[in-house]
Amino acid sequence: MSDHNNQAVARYRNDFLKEVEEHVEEGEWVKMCMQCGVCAGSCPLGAHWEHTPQKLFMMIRAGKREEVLRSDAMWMCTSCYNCVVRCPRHLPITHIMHGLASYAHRLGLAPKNQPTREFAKIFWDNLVNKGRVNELKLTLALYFKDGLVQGIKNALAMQSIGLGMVKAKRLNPMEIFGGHGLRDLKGFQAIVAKAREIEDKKKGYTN
Amino acid sequence: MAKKEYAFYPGCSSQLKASASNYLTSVNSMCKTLDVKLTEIPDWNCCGASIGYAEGGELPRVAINARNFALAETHLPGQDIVATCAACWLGARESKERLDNNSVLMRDTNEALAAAGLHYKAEVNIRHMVEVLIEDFGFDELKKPVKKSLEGVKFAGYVGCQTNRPFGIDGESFENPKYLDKLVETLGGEAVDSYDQKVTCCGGALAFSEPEKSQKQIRDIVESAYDHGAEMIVTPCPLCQANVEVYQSEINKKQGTKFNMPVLYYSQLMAVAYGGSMKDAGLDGQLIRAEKLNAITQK
Amino acid sequence: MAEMKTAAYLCAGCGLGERLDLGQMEKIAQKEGKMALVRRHDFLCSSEGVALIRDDIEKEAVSHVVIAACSRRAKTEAFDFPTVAMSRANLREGVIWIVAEGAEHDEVRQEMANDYLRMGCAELKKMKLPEGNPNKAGNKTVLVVGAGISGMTAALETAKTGYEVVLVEKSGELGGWAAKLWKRVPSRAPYDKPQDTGVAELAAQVTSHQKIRVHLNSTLAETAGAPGRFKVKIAKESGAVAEEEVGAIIQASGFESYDIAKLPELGGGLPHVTDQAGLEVLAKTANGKPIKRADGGEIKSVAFVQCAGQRDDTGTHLPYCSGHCCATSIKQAMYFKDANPEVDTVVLYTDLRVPGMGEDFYRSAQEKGVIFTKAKVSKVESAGAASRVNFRDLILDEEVAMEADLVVLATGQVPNSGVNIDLPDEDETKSKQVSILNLNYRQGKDLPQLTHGLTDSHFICFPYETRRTGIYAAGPVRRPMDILQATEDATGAAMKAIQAVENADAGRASHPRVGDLSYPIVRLEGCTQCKRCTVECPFGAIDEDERRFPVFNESRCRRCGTCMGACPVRVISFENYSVDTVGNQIKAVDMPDEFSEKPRILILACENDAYPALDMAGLSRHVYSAFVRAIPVRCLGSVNSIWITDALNSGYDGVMMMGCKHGENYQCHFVKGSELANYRMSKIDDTLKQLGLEVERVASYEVAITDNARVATLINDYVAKIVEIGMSPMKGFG
Amino acid sequence: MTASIATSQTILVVGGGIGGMTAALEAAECGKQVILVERNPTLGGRTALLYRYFPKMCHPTCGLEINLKRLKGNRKLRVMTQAEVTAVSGSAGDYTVTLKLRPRYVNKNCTACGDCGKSVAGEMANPYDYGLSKIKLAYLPHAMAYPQRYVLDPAIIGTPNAEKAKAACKVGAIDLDMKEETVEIKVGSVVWATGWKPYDAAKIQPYGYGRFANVVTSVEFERLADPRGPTGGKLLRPSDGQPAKNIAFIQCAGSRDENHLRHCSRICCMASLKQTHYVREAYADDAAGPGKSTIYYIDIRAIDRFEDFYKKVQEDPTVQFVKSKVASIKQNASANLILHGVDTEGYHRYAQEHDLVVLAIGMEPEANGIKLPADMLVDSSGFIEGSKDGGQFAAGSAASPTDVNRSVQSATAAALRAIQVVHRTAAVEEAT
Repeated sequence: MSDHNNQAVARYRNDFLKEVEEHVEEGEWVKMCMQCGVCAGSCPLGAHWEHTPQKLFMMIRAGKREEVLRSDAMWMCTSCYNCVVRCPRHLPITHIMHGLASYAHRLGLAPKNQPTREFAKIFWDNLVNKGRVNELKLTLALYFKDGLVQGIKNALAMQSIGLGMVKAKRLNPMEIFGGHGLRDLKGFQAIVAKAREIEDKKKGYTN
Repeated sequence: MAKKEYAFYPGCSSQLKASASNYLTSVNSMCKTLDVKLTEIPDWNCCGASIGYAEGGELPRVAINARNFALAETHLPGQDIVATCAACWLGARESKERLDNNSVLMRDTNEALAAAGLHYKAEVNIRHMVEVLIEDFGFDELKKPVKKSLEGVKFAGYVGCQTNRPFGIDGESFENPKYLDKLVETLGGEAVDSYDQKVTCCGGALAFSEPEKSQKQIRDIVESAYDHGAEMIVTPCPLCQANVEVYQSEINKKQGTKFNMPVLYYSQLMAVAYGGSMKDAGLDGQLIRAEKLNAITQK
Repeated sequence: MAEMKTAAYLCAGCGLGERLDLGQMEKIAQKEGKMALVRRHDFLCSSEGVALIRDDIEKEAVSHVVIAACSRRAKTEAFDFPTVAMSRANLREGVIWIVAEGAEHDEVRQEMANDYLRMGCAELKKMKLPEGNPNKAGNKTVLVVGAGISGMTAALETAKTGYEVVLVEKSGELGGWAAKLWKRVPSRAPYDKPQDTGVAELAAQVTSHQKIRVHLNSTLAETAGAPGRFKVKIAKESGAVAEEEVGAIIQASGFESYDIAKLPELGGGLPHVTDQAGLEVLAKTANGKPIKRADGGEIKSVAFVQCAGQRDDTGTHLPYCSGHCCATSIKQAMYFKDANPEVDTVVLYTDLRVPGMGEDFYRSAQEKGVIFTKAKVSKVESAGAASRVNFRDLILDEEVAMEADLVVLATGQVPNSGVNIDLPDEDETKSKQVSILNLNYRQGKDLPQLTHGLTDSHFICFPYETRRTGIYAAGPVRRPMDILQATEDATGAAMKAIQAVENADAGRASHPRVGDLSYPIVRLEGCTQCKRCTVECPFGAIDEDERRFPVFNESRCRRCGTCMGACPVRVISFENYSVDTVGNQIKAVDMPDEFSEKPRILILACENDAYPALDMAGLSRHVYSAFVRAIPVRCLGSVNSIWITDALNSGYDGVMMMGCKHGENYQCHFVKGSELANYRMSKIDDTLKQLGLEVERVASYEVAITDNARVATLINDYVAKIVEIGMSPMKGFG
Repeated sequence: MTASIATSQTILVVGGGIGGMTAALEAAECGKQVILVERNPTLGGRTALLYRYFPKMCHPTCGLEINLKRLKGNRKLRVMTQAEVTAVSGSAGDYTVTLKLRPRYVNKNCTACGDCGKSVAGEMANPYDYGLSKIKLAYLPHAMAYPQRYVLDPAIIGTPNAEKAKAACKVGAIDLDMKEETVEIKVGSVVWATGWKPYDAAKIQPYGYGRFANVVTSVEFERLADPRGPTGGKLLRPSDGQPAKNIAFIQCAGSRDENHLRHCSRICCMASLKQTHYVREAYADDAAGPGKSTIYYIDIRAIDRFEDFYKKVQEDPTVQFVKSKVASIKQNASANLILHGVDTEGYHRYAQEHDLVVLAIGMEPEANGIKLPADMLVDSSGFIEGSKDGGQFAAGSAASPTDVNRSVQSATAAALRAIQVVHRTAAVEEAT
């Protein structure tokens, strides 16, 4: 596929667009963009984007598969929905960004060591593990994602906040031993597994 | 006024000893005054939050939300689901809208739910606590139980993102929603209506992964509150509350600012105004103490 | 007509009674104005005041009336006496509202009012109640030239209103370009898909309508005459010539598609590059099945290149945008998507121009998967069995290329407007354009063109105003347009044509002096055959006979008076507007002597813009000098230079000419009037020098109707300048 | 009153703007009986509030003057102002139309001398300046108003102010006892020329109209540029009355937007291009240098021969084009506006400061606020397509977003369609 990127034959053909429409959450909206750029200007993290949403949509239409899926742009989304409410074509841009990120992640094309990507994975695993998010474990997992030493450093750096939270009874150090969980955790996990199975089958994910 | 009953979806952050546990405390206190009965959806699960997308994908996220709906429909029939957390409300409401408008998604979701013997019937409504307050009570009703006016305290109403977009509350504008200001005034406080960061994103979703970027957002939010003469920030969102409050010290450390702006939930203000104690209002849970409110509870 | 009996009515209302000595004015009307009846009323426009005048008209046989009250633009419903000649002395907007308040201005205010009354009386005596053009002509058949959508619509709408139609079409069938289309762009909600052209049904209705006679394979060999009495020779391909008499003409001669061969850089001439018209042929052949290339090849990808040979700023191709092509490409992309969604369609555009509800059509195309790319195409070349389109993607900011099985160039519309009559003769023959109308008019064979070969109207408010009365252009010949617009345009043109025949039948002028029953009357015995009137008439109304005398085709005339202004021997006049009606006013002013320090400035103001601006200066109470005397004229083009010399000879210290903007964006409602006036005035310097006068004593101004405050400033500045120059030495010699 | 003026061969034109006046005049000049009803106290509609037209830069009041002259001279045409259609019943060729006539409190004696205006205290926002100036409660709408008669605002009826006005009038023109009337008329055909209204700019929240003083709409900018407008033609910004010299024009303000108006309003690109001329002319002789215009756009829709006009503006070095839908506007301490967005041609992020922002506001059908007869067909934006029975038509910007030129074409066509209906009626009556 990547070879095609440089070949006029495939450029501006709809192959990648169709792939996005089929596999990316809300991907069927990409064709509706009219390139006004309001999303690009509305993003609070816009200045950090390599590509703006509207530009990503144009790249998809131009068949730039590799560049799009390897972009770290969609990982900058803070889910603030500014773009969504301003888009004159009602594109669910936030969701398309999530969808593209997810798709790139599942295909293994998303940038390695992308911090948001890693956080998102840890978050989901944390969630599936207990059915509810365990904030302490989530935090620790994050601090230690780059290894033990870095983790201790990270944790120390944020120690005052953590202690404050504990004092304010808004962080429970005992959660490390269990914490909130679902009674029917098994059922919950079965739902997640089944949903994932259905989705993976549809999208052709193998991992 | 007759007792109102709702299926309550507190969300992960509002559990005991979680980051927004004081939100829960104050909501309970507020509801007691307003004679509202909140019954937790039995065995509710996490909404997946927006950050769940990367690993979670679409169907698993929708399915876990649908699990909550199905539980509510089964155990608390006829009651609206009320969420206090912006992310929970948004995640749930978005899931519901997609399910109700997409028969394929509905079929797949119910197939997944069947794995736990559940079924979603598309009967339940999803609402935010603020919607309940405004629509089911209205400002006039909310004013009635006020015992201690918040007079003399200036609040910047910080609405944030997800309580405001894409759905919003009370037909208010996305750029300049006024319901927090109206609520503050209802309680006798002073709303800083020129506050211009009302709907700025706090960067919460990236607080962990992109700290500099999100802290830049927080700095703007706090700075503007100071600039416009606010003494406290009030918000409806636990993620906003936590981020904006928690990271002030971090920003002070890195950038030499002297931020010390209390960040409160609307429910805390109401609990105080309704005569609650510091504990009832969850004020003991503040990292940055809201001394002026503490003082009012002592009156 | 009965004896002339004059009457002057002075109004004392609106403060006139308080600010003016009406007793003095009554005497002026009697003695100087020689009015048979002079009456004063406290509130002349009241029903009582109006009844007073009406009674005099009925019982006293008053035939000529001066109303000395407010402006001729005010109280028109009250002072509505169609059976008498009437002049209005503007004492309110023209005097008391603009002269400074206070007793120190009483004298000049009174003098100004007295003069306007004198002028009103003087004008009146030279006026006649217009009786209508005696050469009126009553043929009410409408000729429609061209049987495309525009022509057929015009014909049918005219016939449906009850008028006979002659429809001339040069080809062998009805339908024009639209008949060559597979589908058309939608014209109704929900604007989401191509729609049947409806051409066949329209043609069937035209063919079967009892009031429409169709001449196929025919062109106009000659068009002569005027509204209500056009005579046309219709030449058949066979050589036969039919003659028809018609009352008005609608020219719906359409367009040609810009020649794709002129666009080699965009692949014009390559086998798999076509224009939009070419694609319609392929689509018709496919008849709803997947479209194939001309060589029968399968099409999996199509690129549409917008603005091909249009919006060109190099001077090589069409400079304008043809308006419809974006929507047409969208429609054509849908041909492919509707037959097979797997075909890739890309529209390469710089500005996507689908105004109005076209936005829905655009959205619908996106929903169907048509891809839109903001791009500037540089080159289209052959690439094996396909074509390669090289372009700059303006969003991605890079030079790229794509390949497509078929490339469609959105080329523009070139109007079939016939001969450009404004080109010198030798250029005209070179241009090889064939005349559409073959008018035998002195000023040329076809409608004058506005720009880029288009016969559009120059007027925003009056889109049907061509410079040939009774001949209306409709459809893409006058402006690039789509079918929806052409249909609307043709219906409007039918309305105008019907109006033209009705006006001709009644002997009335048409727009903008619609209803005017006056018409140019020429004293041929005084004519020197100088041809100025025939050359300068903005509407080509005047021809020449075999002895080279002017022939006034009254129903072609718009009554602007440009001919009257042009005539060096002053033999052209209107019953109620002539060299004398204005000349007499100029001379009626009481001229103070050289030592009075009271200069007199004559203002000749266009009655449509400058005069209302003066009026509204009054309404807004902008104060200006009481030394001016303003006379409204139909158009500055009607100003005869004798008025200027008469004024200077009789001691006026200056003349201000106030007319509309001229030049490219002229605002003159008679097209060339203000321009001609400007030209003529540029020659007046010699006259001034002969008289030993400073050139500043005649000044021309472009005044817009919005210049309410500005006219006051202009006047005051000019008066100051005249004071500086000094009084005219001509006083007392007049 | 009803019986004498109307038969089923009469054409009713609803709306007295350029479209309605044209439809009425074209039909009347063809010899038809026409009634022209206008909701406001004056004819002229929105075009009377424009300073100049594109692409000629000529003055709308010039055409209005001609049309008024045509109208004054035509006996077939009857004008009713302050008249609103409240119901239409019947069918093509035989409609009964109910009109609500609001009182003017000034009768035809009025000479527009202005004494009443001078006498009354109190002012209101001048609707003929889009509220940018004040007008007395006894007023002449504007210099070109027709009928040229004063109006009393209903707010002063029953107050001493009204009595003052009455006392000031020397010609007995003020009649405080006028009442609202309802009349029925019989007409054969109806032309709806109800026109358009500017989209409510406050709804476009990111642009801060209503919150930021120096964000104005394009129609308001016309008033600022007009020498007869609130600033005497100077481009002064509302916040502090200082000259605006660095002006942003934001295209598609409300148009082409699913959140607001779905359609493209057609005129706005040309209107902004035109308004850059105002900026250039306003500072042509300014020693401090020329004014600057920046146009933020998605597509410049200068269709057909308007392209010439666009090209000329492009050649002007004081005008800049940025291909971007502005995302949001913030106001700074000096009441300047910071426009945030991204130029999508290539991707250039900007935070551009301007001293005035003009929103090229979209056209919404005025009929969206009018109760139309039940069988009227309208499109998804509320533009009128006509009645199902074929006896009622739309003209001008009631039918689609149009400029004046197209509006007049459309009105001319609508006049013919209306004539066809009453001709049919006449033919039927003659036959029977």
